Amino acid sequence: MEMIESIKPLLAVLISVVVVVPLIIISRRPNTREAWTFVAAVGKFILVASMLPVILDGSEITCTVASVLPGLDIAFRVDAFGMLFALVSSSLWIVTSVYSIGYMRGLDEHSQARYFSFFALSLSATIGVAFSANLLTLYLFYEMLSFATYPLVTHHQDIEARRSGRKYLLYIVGSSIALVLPAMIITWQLTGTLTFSPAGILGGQASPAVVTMLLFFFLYGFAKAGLMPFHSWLPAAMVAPTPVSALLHAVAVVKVGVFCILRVLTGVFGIKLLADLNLGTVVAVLASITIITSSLIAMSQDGLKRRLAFSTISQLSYIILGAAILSPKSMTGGMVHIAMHAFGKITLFFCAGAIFVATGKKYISEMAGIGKQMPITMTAFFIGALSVIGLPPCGGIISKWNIAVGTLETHQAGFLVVLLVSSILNAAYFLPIVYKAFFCGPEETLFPDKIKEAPLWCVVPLVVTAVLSILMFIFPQPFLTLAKLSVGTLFINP
Amino acid sequence: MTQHLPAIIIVVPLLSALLVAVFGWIKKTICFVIALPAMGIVFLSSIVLFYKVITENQPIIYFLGGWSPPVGIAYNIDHLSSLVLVLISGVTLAHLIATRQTVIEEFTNKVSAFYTLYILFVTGLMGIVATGDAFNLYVLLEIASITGYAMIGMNSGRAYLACFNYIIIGTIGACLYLLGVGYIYLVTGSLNMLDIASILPGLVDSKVVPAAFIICMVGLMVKMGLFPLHGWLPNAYTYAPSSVSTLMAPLTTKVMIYVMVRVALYVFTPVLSFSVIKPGNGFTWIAVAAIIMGSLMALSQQNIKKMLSYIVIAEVGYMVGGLWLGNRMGITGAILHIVNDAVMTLCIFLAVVSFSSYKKRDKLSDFQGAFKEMPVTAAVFCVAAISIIGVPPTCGFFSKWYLISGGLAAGHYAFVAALLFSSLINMVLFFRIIEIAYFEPFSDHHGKKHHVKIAEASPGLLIPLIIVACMLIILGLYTDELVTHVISHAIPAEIV
Amino acid sequence: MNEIASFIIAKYNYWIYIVLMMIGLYAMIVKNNLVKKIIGMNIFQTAIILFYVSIGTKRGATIPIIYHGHGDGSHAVHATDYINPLPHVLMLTAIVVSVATLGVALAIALKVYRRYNTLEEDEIFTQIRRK
Amino acid sequence: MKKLGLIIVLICGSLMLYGTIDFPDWADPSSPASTHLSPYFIETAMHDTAVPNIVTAVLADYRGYDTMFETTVIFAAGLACFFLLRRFQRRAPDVNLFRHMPTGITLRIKKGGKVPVDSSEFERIDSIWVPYDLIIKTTCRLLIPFILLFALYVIAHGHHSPGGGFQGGVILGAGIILYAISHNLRAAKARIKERFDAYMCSAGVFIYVGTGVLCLLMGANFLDYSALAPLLGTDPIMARSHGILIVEIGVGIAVMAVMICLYYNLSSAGRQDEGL
Repeated sequence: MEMIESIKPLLAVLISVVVVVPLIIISRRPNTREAWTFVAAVGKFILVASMLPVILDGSEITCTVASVLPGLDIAFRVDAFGMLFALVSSSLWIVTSVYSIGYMRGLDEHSQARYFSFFALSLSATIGVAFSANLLTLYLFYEMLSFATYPLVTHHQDIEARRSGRKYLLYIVGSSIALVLPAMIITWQLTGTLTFSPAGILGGQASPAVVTMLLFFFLYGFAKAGLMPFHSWLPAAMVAPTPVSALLHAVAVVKVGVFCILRVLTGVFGIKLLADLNLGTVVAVLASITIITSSLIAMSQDGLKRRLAFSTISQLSYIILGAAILSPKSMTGGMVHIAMHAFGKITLFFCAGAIFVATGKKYISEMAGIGKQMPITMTAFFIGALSVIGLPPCGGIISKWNIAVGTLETHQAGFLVVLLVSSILNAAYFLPIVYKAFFCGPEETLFPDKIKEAPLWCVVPLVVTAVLSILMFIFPQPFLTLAKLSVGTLFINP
Repeated sequence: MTQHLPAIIIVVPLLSALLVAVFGWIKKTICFVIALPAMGIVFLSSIVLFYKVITENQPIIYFLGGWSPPVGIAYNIDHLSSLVLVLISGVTLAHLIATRQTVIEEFTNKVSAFYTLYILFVTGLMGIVATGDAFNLYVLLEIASITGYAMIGMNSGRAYLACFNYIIIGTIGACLYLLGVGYIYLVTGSLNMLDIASILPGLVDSKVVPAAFIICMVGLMVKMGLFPLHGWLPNAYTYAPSSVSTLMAPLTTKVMIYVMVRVALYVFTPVLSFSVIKPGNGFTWIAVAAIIMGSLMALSQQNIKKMLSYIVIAEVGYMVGGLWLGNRMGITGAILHIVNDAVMTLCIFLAVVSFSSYKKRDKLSDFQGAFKEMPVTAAVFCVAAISIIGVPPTCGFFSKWYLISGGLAAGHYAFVAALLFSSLINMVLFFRIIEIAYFEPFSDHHGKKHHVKIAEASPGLLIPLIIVACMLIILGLYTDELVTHVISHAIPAEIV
Repeated sequence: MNEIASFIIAKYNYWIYIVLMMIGLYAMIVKNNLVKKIIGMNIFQTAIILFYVSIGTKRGATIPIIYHGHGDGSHAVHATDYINPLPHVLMLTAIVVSVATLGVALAIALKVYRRYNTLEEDEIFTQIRRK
Repeated sequence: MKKLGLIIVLICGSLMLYGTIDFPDWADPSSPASTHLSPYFIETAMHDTAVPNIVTAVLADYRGYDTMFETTVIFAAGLACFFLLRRFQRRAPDVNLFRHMPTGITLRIKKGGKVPVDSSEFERIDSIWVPYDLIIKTTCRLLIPFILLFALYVIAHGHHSPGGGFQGGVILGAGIILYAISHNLRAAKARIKERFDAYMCSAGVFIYVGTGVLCLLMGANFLDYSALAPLLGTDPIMARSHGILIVEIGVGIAVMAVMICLYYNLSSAGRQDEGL
């Protein structure tokens, strides 16, 4: 495997930090300001995409920024898995920027300059996590993301926002300081390094008890992954403006949590160690509990965004489950699910936002017959729901299929049942919404039979993501290849 | 002239203090004009000294009066002291520039006396750090203390009583240190630190040495405000004039911890401190108590300065605990935290001063709307808060990293737990303020545009504030250099 | 018994300084009146000065001023003839410091008095609490 | 509180008593304190500095740096007192007392009243005034010159007998304070004005520091008086002796001025109008 030294990862991270300066300076002129956001988003995507060919060749790109502690650097390393995640988030940022403009202007929100600045910062942190070469860098950007998203979550600055912001920080920063930080330092003390390696660094360095303890510290410390019982910040964070929920709480923030857990499982513990100590099953059981429980909770939620949030919690655990089964197939499925779920779920959130902008409705019970007023939005919603449930012709099926095959390969059919049950549950809480929106009787409908969509800025992005969800069923290769590449390095010596 | 730099860092401020005292009678504004270049020279000289020590990799020893030790007094500027010298002079310079306006407001017709005391205070601290003589240290300690008492007592209201308690308790502390030095003198006959360090290991059986050690340490603990002996600190810092507490909070306790490190490692030598007398475990437990109690007390405060004072008490626990873990990691963490905590404390106290520059903001509830009115100060405040919480890449994270590593290496899990606990409490503390400043006063959010007039502090205060905030991140990123080139040389080789 | 007595007598200077110091400490902790606290502080400092000066003494020696006549440069000086000068030097400094501290402490006490019209600590506290 | 204090004191005391077990006996000539450094001072001080009083030699030369800061401490204390207490107020006191000296009649003049101008016949007296002070005044007037003269002797003869800058300075200050007590604060302030006193404080310390800086400029280490030999026209050893005298004078001035400053401010609670 070839290592290429390049400054590109650093640039990809920094571009959206740098753009904050003009954003603040010209905060009075909205058009120029949003042009800058666009420049940053597109620039970031181009930078990330330009590294794709190299990665697909099987090489890796490295970049050491600074040496902060003896033997411990702030360094970037772009591998296939990181690339996959960076590609998803940077491409979705472009779409979300468009959507943000429509949403924020449509509702005439306050402090838009602050909103776009912190959005840019959050994306920097996300890409930073994706490209981290070691645990310290990962932790740095993880915390940066926590603080950068706080003003976004609490954008409304009212009492409810404050309460949610409190919960958000307490769970996310609290768990990372209390659990990840000591776990990281213990790892460093045991091994003398924090650099991720495909074979893991803890193997043979620590007693099983310590390894198990560290595993739990990391698993629950990265609370952004929403593993129960550290999940309740996510529904609370839904007070944020919808674009924030869409990109951050369906893609960036929560996926960062899952990404971190996957990175730690593969890069710090290593597949072999987990398999030897049978820890994969433990993680898989924990993930399964989360999957089923949160699906059940989702069914009882009336707030559309809250239902989506619980759905997200359950879907995140799919990814962890995929990794924890410890078979190449399911690992691939887990990684690809990051992408598939991202496109599907962001569509759903965009739809929720579009409904709110157009009609001001937040609750599912108020949405009977809305398909007549907003056919495009609700069609997109249907596609997104299909993707999340895991039905063709949408991308979600590909990842779920892979995970399912993995469970059979390793003779852990119990988890297959979990997958099937949860898929049924997914269908049970998504499809009635769609059904009621389109097929309710005329006496039930709450909306006039007249097409009135949300502003174009809002509708175009959700159409784009819905179309992408379908395309990814047909052309899953980019993500699938990346995931396979990554898994290939991990399972070299199983 | 460079060989005389150790004298210059003391003589220049001393002379400038006298000039301020004389010319300040004639013209008030001249005080700052004299003080600024003097502190500038001190800062530059300290940097040159620091550079020399690092490049030559050996301590600079300066014979005052031309008498070689142990007969005369010598300045012993090694890696540790040159680092702290740069820290003190840098912090002072930033503080001097930042508080120019505040001083004129707070001490209308006593500006000259204030600046004289101010410079003498800093001279005392510089001397404490530079000196290689145990008794000379006491004299300089008293200079710093007496000027400190005077500056604290200058506020109206409860400051008098706070200051009176500080005098009584501070004097006990200094006297105990003096007594400890007397004990050492009794058994060694010497006052020079290097000389004492060469004699003491031969006296391991004597009961006087542990007695001297304990007395010295208790004296220093009183002076630094370690938990059960911290009574004077919160009131003194809270009720002092803000231009004084912003200087004393970053420097006094940190310099006292420096003295503790110096006495433990270079007077009593690591052999005695960590193997023969072995107070380490007990002291670390005291530090654990300090961290927890400091954090909890901070949580119950409504006055911002008092809250910050209790955080200072908790931070003292960090450093003392790190030192007495007795391993290289912990001591590195303690020394690193001296530097980082001084800058962090300066930054957060200056930010509070800046917040109060138009409207008096003492209570937490006074911070309503502060973020809208003063966005730059708010940003700096957040950076400082994040550093105190201990989030990378700010410097607070890296010293905490070393302290936790040291705690784990020593197997002192309670200390590690206390550090993490205090980080979490700090997060609660600061986000409580940030919430008030950011959310309140509440309004209906949708569509309503807030038009709050931006009323930032003067550039004279703001620019040093921003520089200090940047330093928090720069220090964090250069931790590696600092540790490998400076701190690792500052710790005696026999400590592993 | 005899041994203990001789032990006590041989080190009597230390017992005295400790007793004195504890009196000072007691006054500082317990006394209610600020001036009494200051007096306690002074006793405390004096005890330490006494300790230092007492360790400078030497049996059969005189004060450290060398006996000499004019033009008598060859006079040999024996260290055993003169007491140790160093503690005296140090204590000159310590005395000055204690005077300085005393001055500042009195100034602060005066300010306290001017504000609260009393020097009793408990009365001051009740005044503070009343506000 | 009392019991707690007693317990603390007893614990501290017993710990300290325990610590003294290994102490050398009283006046033991072979204790480390008497054998390590002090023989060097005793045997070579005369040779090094030509000062027979070893305490002076050690104080102002070997450990001259300590002494410089000692002077600074005193300076800082005076300044601190001034800083804390001094109240500049232009407002005149409510009631002034004036005495017509030939007759001894006291006039009580309220604020805004007409103040007697002829100062040769009237003098202002303090509101808390001790009726008759002729004996005290006269005795002090006779004593003070001798006190001051003795103080100068103590400073100058510090090389050969117990004495030196601190002792002499305190006696000098005591002379002035005696004058202030026997007359009143305004009389003393008429002789030594506040500003002049402040300058003296600074000047005293400045003499000390300046001597050190002069040594620095002559190329030697700070406070190495032997470098002053070319300026003083003597050999380096005598230069040390003279250097010690110079700094002792500086100390004397500073201590005197600070004593006066402390008295002025403490006795009048910072108003410097009526004392005690």
